[in-house]
Amino acid sequence: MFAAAMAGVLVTMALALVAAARGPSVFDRLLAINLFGTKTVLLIAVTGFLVGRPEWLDLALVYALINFVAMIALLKFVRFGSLGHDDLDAER
Amino acid sequence: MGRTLFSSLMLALTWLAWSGHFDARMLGFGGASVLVVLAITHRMERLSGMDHDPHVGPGILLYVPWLLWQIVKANVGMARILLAPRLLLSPQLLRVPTSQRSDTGRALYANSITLTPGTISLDLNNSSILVHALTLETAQALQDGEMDRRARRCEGRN
Amino acid sequence: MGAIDVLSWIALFGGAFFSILGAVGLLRMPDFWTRCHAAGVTDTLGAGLILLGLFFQAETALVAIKLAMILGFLLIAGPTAGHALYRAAHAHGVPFGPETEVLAANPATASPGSLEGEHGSD
Amino acid sequence: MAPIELLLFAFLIAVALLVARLRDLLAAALLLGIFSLLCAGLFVLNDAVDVAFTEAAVGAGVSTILLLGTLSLTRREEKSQPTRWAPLVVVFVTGGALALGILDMPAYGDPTAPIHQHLAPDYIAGTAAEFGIPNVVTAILTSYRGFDTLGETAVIVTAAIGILALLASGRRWKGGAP
Repeated sequence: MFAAAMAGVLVTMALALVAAARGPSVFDRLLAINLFGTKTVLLIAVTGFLVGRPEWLDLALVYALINFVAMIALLKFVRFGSLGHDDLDAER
Repeated sequence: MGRTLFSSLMLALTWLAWSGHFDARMLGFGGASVLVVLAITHRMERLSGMDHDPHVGPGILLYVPWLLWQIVKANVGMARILLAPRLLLSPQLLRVPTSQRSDTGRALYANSITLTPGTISLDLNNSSILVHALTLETAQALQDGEMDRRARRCEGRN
Repeated sequence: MGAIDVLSWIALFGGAFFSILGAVGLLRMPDFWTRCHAAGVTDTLGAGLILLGLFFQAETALVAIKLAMILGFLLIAGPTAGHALYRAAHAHGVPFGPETEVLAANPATASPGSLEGEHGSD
Repeated sequence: MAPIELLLFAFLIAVALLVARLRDLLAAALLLGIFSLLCAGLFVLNDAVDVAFTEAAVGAGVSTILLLGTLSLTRREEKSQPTRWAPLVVVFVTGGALALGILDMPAYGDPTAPIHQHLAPDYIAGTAAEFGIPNVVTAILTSYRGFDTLGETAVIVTAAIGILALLASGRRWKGGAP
């Protein structure tokens, strides 16, 4: 049962990889990478249940948090061309 | 004051749920963590001036189940589009008005739009949200404004 | 096999199905903006149903609470990150598909022409 | 367990080849985030949960951001260069030497390996009694090998300060230019 869900997650990851490789724009890749991150969270959670280690859910949550923060940082860079505040203020 | 108490209660409960240890020393670590988070949040609120936003009220308890049902319905619609041998798309770009009074209410509405597949929010200002819809039907469903009304009812009073 | 197990099977299979469906959509859709909708399918019902299936199998209340919190976080952070992405892409002028229609705003509440210049603003 | 690991390794190799082939450096930096997430997943499958934590935070989070910071100082496109074979030979020789070194190590999960005979039982028995902390790895890192960790932390802080100084000075220089 968990193996079926895991297979689904792995197939999704593979397809997301193809989408990330294909692009063509940076935003297409970011979309695929964001999807891949969510799937990693699910993969860890499902694997935890599969091998009888539900404590791994803690890890899954940390991954979700990191994925979110990394995504926002990436977008900030892509949008403003740097991580500094100078450009942000210029935008306003 | 009430909000500080509420946040510390929620933080403590969250900490307990994730730790699962209840001896005195670990509880002490947890209490210290809650205090640190509260201090940081307090400082952030002072810096960003977000302190007086009313956040959400009890109406959210009715809104979430309704939203989850909308998400399921929208997903089934998306499945129908994606499984068809030919993609029948009629992408729409539209601006929907918002009637929420607070930033939190507008964020809730915009997030709900993005959460239901078939519509995504691209940009928002004080009175409207720019939405991209995959088909004409999803765009029209949004223009009915039911989600807007329901999101408005979730806003808390302050 | 109890009723809970059956529910779990249904949820996990449904989750895997919607998850793959969204990824397939990611590859099938013609342009960036339509792909975003496909990604939404994976992030909402795909992730939601898989976590629900695990929820039915949780042996302790603590595990169940953690699963619910992960789902809650994904449902709040997902669209937030998504909106940041769409906003950045829009500001960058990622082109809309050729058949995209600009739907007239609700005439009672919006000023006419408020949608003009949406294409590739900034 | 093995099929999942094999699949993740296959993904890992695919991402690595893709990164090597891409000329768009921004896209390559983004894909390295996926590489880190995959590594972290593999660490989790091998029960190295704490290492996975670090890999996810540092690999997918911090180092991506540092790479982006670096990219903001340079250009987004890699210059195309003629293929050179010497680096490939160096990589293969180094990799071969490392693989030879691994052959000498005890098999993965071998209960008769020295680490499972001497240190590990001691740590496991001592942690709860001596520190009252539920996580054995935490006890090892912060108490049994406390000075080691202190040194590592000093190194990392120094590196972080150095990188931030480099990036910050570059930005000021860029901003000051007309």
